[in-house]
Amino acid sequence: MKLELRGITKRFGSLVANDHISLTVEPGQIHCLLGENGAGKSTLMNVLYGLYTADEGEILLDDVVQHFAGPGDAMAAGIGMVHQHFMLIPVFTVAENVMLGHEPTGFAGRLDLAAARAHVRAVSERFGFEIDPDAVVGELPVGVQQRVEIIKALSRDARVLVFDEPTAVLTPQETDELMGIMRQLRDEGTAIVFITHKLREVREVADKITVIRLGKVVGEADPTASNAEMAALMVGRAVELTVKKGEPNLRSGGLVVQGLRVIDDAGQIVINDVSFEVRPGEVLAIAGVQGNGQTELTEAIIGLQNKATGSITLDGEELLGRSVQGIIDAGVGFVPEDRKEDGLVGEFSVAENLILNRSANGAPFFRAGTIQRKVLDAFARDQIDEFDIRTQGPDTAAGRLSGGNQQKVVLARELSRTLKLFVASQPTRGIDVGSVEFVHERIVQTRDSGVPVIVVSTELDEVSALADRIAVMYRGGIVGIVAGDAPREVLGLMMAGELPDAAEKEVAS
Amino acid sequence: MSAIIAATTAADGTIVRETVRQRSLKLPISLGVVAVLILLLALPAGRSGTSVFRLADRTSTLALPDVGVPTWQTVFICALLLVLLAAYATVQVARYRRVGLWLPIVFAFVAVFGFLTWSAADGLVPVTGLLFGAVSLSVPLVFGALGGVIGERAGVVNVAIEAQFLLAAFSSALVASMTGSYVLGILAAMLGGALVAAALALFAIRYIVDQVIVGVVLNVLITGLTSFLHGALMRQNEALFNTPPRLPRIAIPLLHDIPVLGPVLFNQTLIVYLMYIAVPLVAWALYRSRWGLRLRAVGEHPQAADTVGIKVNPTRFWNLLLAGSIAGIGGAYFTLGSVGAFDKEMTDGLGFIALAAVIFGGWDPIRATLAALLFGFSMNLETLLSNLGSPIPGEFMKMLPYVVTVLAVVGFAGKVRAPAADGKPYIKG
Amino acid sequence: MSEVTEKKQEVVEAPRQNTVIHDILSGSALRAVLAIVLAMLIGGVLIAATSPGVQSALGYFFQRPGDTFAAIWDAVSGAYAALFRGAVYNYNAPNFLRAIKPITDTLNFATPLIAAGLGVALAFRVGLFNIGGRGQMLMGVAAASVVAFTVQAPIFIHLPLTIIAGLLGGMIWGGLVGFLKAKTGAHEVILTIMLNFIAYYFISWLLATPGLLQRPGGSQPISPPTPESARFPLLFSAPLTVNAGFLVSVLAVVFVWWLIERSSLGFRMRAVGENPNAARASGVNVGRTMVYAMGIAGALAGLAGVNQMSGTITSGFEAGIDAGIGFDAITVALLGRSRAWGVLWAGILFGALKAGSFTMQTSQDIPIDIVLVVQALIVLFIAAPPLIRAIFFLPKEGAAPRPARRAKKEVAA
Amino acid sequence: GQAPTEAPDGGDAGPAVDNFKPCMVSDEGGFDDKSFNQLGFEGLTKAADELGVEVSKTESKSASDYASNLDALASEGCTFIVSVGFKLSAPTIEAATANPDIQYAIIDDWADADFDGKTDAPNIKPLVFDTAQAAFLGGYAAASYSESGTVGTFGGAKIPPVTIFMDGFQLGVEYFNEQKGEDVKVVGWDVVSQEGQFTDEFAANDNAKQKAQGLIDLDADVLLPVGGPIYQSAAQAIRDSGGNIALMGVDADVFTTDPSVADLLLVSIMKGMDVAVYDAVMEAADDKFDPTPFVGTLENGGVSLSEFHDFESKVDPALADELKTIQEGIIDGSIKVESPASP
Ligand SMILES: Nc1ncnc2c1ncn2[C@@H]1O[C@H](COP(=O)(O)OP(=O)(O)OP(=O)(O)O)[C@@H](O)[C@H]1O
Ligand SMILES: Nc1ncnc2c1ncn2[C@@H]1O[C@H](COP(=O)(O)OP(=O)(O)OP(=O)(O)O)[C@@H](O)[C@H]1O
Ligand SMILES: [Mg+2]
Ligand SMILES: [Mg+2]
Repeated sequence: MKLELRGITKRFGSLVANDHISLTVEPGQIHCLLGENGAGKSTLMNVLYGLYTADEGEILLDDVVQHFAGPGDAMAAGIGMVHQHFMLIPVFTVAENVMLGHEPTGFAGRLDLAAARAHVRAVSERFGFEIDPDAVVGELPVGVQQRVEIIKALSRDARVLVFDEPTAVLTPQETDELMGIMRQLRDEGTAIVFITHKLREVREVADKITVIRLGKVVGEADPTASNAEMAALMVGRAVELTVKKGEPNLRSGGLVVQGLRVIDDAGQIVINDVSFEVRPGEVLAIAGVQGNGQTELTEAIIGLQNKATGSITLDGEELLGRSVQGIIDAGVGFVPEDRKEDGLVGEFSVAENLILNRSANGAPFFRAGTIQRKVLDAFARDQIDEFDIRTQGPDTAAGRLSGGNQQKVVLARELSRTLKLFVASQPTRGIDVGSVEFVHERIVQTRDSGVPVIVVSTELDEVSALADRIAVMYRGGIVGIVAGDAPREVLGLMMAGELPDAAEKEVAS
Repeated sequence: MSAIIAATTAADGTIVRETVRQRSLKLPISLGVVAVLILLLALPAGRSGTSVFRLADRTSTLALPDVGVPTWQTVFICALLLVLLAAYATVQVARYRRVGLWLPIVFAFVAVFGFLTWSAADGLVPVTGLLFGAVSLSVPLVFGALGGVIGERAGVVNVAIEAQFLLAAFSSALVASMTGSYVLGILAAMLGGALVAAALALFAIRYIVDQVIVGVVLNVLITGLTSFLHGALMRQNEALFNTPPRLPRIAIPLLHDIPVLGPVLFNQTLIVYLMYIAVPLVAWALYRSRWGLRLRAVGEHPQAADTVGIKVNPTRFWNLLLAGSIAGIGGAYFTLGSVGAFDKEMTDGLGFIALAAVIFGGWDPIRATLAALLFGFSMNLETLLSNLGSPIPGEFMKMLPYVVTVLAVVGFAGKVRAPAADGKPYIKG
Repeated sequence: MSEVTEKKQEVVEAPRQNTVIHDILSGSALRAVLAIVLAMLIGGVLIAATSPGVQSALGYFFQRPGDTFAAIWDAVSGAYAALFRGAVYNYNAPNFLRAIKPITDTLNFATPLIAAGLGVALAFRVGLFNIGGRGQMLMGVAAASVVAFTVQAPIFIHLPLTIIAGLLGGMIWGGLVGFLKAKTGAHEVILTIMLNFIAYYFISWLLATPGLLQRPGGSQPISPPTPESARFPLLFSAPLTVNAGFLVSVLAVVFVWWLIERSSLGFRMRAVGENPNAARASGVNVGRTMVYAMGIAGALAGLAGVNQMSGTITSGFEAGIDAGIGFDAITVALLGRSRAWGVLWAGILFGALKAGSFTMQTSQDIPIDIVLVVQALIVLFIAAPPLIRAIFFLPKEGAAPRPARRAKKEVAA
Repeated sequence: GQAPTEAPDGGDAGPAVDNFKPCMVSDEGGFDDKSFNQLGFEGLTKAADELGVEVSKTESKSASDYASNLDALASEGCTFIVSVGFKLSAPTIEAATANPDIQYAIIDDWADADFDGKTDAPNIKPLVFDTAQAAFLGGYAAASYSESGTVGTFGGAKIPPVTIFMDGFQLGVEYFNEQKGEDVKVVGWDVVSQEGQFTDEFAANDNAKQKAQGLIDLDADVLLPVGGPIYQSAAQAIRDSGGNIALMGVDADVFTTDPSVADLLLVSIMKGMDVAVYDAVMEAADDKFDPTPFVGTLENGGVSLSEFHDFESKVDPALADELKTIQEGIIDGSIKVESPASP
């Protein structure tokens, strides 16, 4: 089926997320959408899928104008979508998730689970997955959840398929597998829209590339175009893709983690016997596919995991068993991976967020149990200047800032203290290229000032850019720790659980 | 792929994390405490005499004789049994074995029996009456809880069960009294409950007002409104507006003759039989039907539901109305099923107890029903105990159902979670 | 339900100016006035519909429609004039003092509403829904009465001791909820409902047991009169009823304002209320903060209990001394948007409705339940600005950022 | 409907008494409590109708309302205000002291907060009832009627105006046992420990019904529910149980006030609140207000036992005479009926 979007415009208040975007996807074609974070790609796809109503423009399928009142209509018209953020219900089983919305039923609306299971098995077989239809989705690893999403999208014989950043949560190997599926579908005549930031993937599968910037189509590129060309199109200027950093200047002391074991509320071992150390003056990057224990590891360091055993010492002092406040007081700075959930209080002002973890320490921000508003205001203004936080002022609610600026608030809060350890989880997730450069610079600065730094990232580019050493996590353990310049293929294999030696051998062969 | 880190296993592509076996000592400890308490009743506080359990009631056809047991000995045997059960639970937990659900149930049964025996030294325990009263007191709670479960499973917190009860009780009394038909009365009650639900839905879904606020305010509004109309309308002409016919008891042939439970369960009014249908029906439908799947989807992850073509807000709206009408049947029980006239504020906070049953029941229809029954039972137990002339002051006995609920909630809390989107409005882009 | 506060609280605005002035300027005060007017109008419809005069005039509506309108006017204006006479200024009174007495009655009724409302509001701010005002008030009374009836001391010692005991009683009962919630995760709504009943039976028992709270010499479940030295002194002379308890409630408002908006503990409480995850990650002990918050909330309800015992019902109290204030406090807190000064104004408004309802009942024979209806409608309308705007054809205020932000949160979730 | 041709003028019944305005404040039960608030109000309206004067009434919702209600009535120009119930005692004393020119009456209370045995304000007339005397007769009758040997009672709330019925009832049963050498048991109340069965609200709800059911389950075949409309719940429990169980009424002769339960009604223990209020209003209207407390007893007919009506044929034929003898014994003091709640 041929898909055509004509002059789609979508506004959120004063923000124009899509500005007269036109696009054509032929059947049997993989059409890549490229663009920075916030360029408007997901918005465009949500319009196509009937989740948003366009303010202007029209959608045509096989040259017939469509009017979608909701996703139901879009699906009926043959559009399927794998959403950027999983649209799966964690407490449902795979079969339930897949059948939701078009349930096979028996008498009195009785769900025909047998039929649903059979259907899941049939689709998985076709693409060579192995999925238990009765597994509860929330308990599956993200990579498998992604497959469930794909099964969902395919199970209604979609003729137009949208993949919105499906590879962000996959290992390189899983990514290859997915691209195989996309090719298979293309060959069967499906029209595919594929959104990604990863130029490597674009080059591999795209038949056609459209680049979007600030809600507008800024150009089309050929799959053969160079990385730099495509990046420049996306950002609107030439981009420095690497971070300048010198040799590490190692000192003694630092963080030593030994035999760390973390058990979650359900009694599962989420961190198993992890040991490593980070010396002052180096960046240890922790790589791995999302959900392999990175979150729990950082949380254990900051004291958020209460069932942790083993030992975590900082400059010889034991941290394990202390309260979060105690660990903060010991000089640990922490950027949580989900800034909205754990990093900021959205309703609080920027100023208040800047002292969120200092309320227990009194002066200078608190005296006699009372906030010192003048001191706070001055401090906030300084930080806003120093970190270039784009806000109307210190009193603006942090929730109103853009993602990048929210991240800067968190960074400013942590880096304005004297630190003995800095832990940053996904420090640049969802922020624009300009801000990424800034954040990376600050991280390197911190390292150079003699603080041990841990950076957790799922982006191999970021890991390679920042790391002095790289620890790869897989299923709650550390597969191995390799040098910062380890080739990405090796890292990719390690992320799938292969030991470093085996991975290197395999890459070499 | 070759070497894989130990300690985790991969089966059919999914990762099975190794699980640490954990021991929770909550259960053995609480069982132990109860066992010791009953043991105290047997030994230092032992009462001699005979405790009589009456298994038949006046309407039973099959007249079972009263069963008399020697008080002290029976309590002692019960206490021993309890100690054994508690010990067994401790051993199981110490060996990291799971303790089946049967154990707490058997334990509770023996403990209650022992306690009743002790209380009824030289007295009489009318078993049928005790259970019958418990069922009767639970009926509105069960309906309220069912309504609450449905609403919250769809993602709308319903603090307004009390208001639904009240308006339903009011409208059923009014309509049944004016038409002389209790069927119309029940329908009016459902309409009354649905009306409150519609107001809740309007403000919660359309105007995105915090659902707890709407609920609380609706309670106040309906309390005021029904009291006002009771004073300004019903009281002016009680005969016309407030003398509804009462639901007749219908004894189900054969079933009614089952000893002990027959008269308790099968000599009831229409509303109670509706309850027998409603509970399993809702429980089945919630987990096994298309309706239930979509309902839960909307309450767990509305956007995911939206992406598969389920209209979130209409789903919520209609299910709230359904929930309101179910709670409304519970409201009708106050007037048609039980007393036969509306009185201002007659629901007396039971809507909140129903809400407690929803939460305590972990948003599950069956468990919520059990929670409601537990509450009804402890309320009726209080009646029995004060009739038996217990040495404890009456006020403390009256605390019993509430204390039991607190202990139960504290003991079981944390094991269940609310629907993920419960209380969160859904707004489309 | 854990979302309770999140939606309720306004973004903490730059509290540069006085919030009140800010509110008036920002138009939310206008909305409040419109909401009150609308609620009174609907109340008027109910009054008219059930008025015997209107009903009989309606009987011959087509012959003389004017009568119906006159009857409606009589019923509604009579009712609200009575409300005004009972709550603000009695223009029929024989002398000036009696004429202004109603406004002091209003403040008198507002006193416990404000204190208990603060308790509910404070709990809201940490994200807890405190329906336990009743139990906390009763336990406050129970504790305060021990001091009031056993201690003998001059008023400047006895009264403060009584107040402190009341605060402690409420604090224990409220703190217990926080403790159980923090330790076991039990739902505070269930806990507070159950503890209300338990407290009620507890104080009933105290009152029914000779030698405890029961008035000696009788067998009625009623306490002896509050000793003179444990009472709040009247602020003015005889017919004017407002007592020093009102000043204490105002002090409580100032304290709670400072606590929530300015103190470091309040900073942590708000953080827990707005985003417990971020608070935890920032070193706040969430459980402990909840215990503190519920303890203080309980103490405030306990103060409301003392207000009742040492201010309103000084001649001996029964188990119903809470007089439903624990529940009214919820609407007060909601109307006051969980902010200290908002609670003060909301408490005074509801106090006025309460004070006026007696005159409305005696002179117009209108069931006082109408006041509940009006109160509920006010809160409902204020909570739904779009509704008020639609009804009064008001323009949209600014960019209405709230729903937009919410939408984004949902979509991005 | 028909439009009135001209405005009706007032004063169509009885001679209006100038500037006399009788008023009443209820306690939380409200005037439709089918119990003492309602009965008292009936007495008030009866008197007002005969006098051709307007009345004002106001209901209390909670304890903090009493004073305000009394105050509002004073402002409305009431000249004679009746407070219903002991809960209003202190507020009534305060109001009476503040308004010496208004006359007050209070039901079920001596208005004696300082326990000096005297009413605390000269313008309050207490209307109290030694209900235990009549309840004693009722207990005797119940014991005589009972076949199962068990009679039951439960109350709306554990307050003296309620427990006094239960005390008298039990004492009457015990007197019967003493006289006849039988062993009729009372369930639901114990006069010694003063503990028993209460619904805690004067509402005819399921709770009350279960209380009655609990007594029936213990074999009680005569039920005395004390407290407003809860007798309706008891009647339903009786009908549901299908047994041959008799109901007893309180306050008024329920046989006449509520015919729907007449077929169950053994007898009623009457407490003449309506009459007492009526008399007090008439006295005051006649400018003969007399603050001397009125104490309703068997002797002055303030409390009494009703007729047996339909049960006449079912009770022991000798019962009527026995009751008469006992009544005389109580009046002349040879039989002592002492309840802790006696006035
Ligand atoms: N529901 C919404 N309300 C308001 N603004 C929105 C909403 N959804 C998206 N936006 C804004 O619209 C712009 C485009 O967002 P969109 O999600 O389409 O970006 P994207 O290109 O998919 O980015 P990414 O690569 O990060 O997924 C952003 O500025 C975003 O903040
Ligand atoms: N709820 C809101 N209320 C007001 N303004 C908002 C809201 N949400 C987003 N904005 C504004 O909309 C713009 C886009 O926000 P968004 O978070 O999508 O930024 P972005 O383009 O992704 O930027 P960044 O790259 O820094 O993440 C920002 O200027 C932000 O301040
Ligand atoms: Mg962004
Ligand atoms: Mg996107």
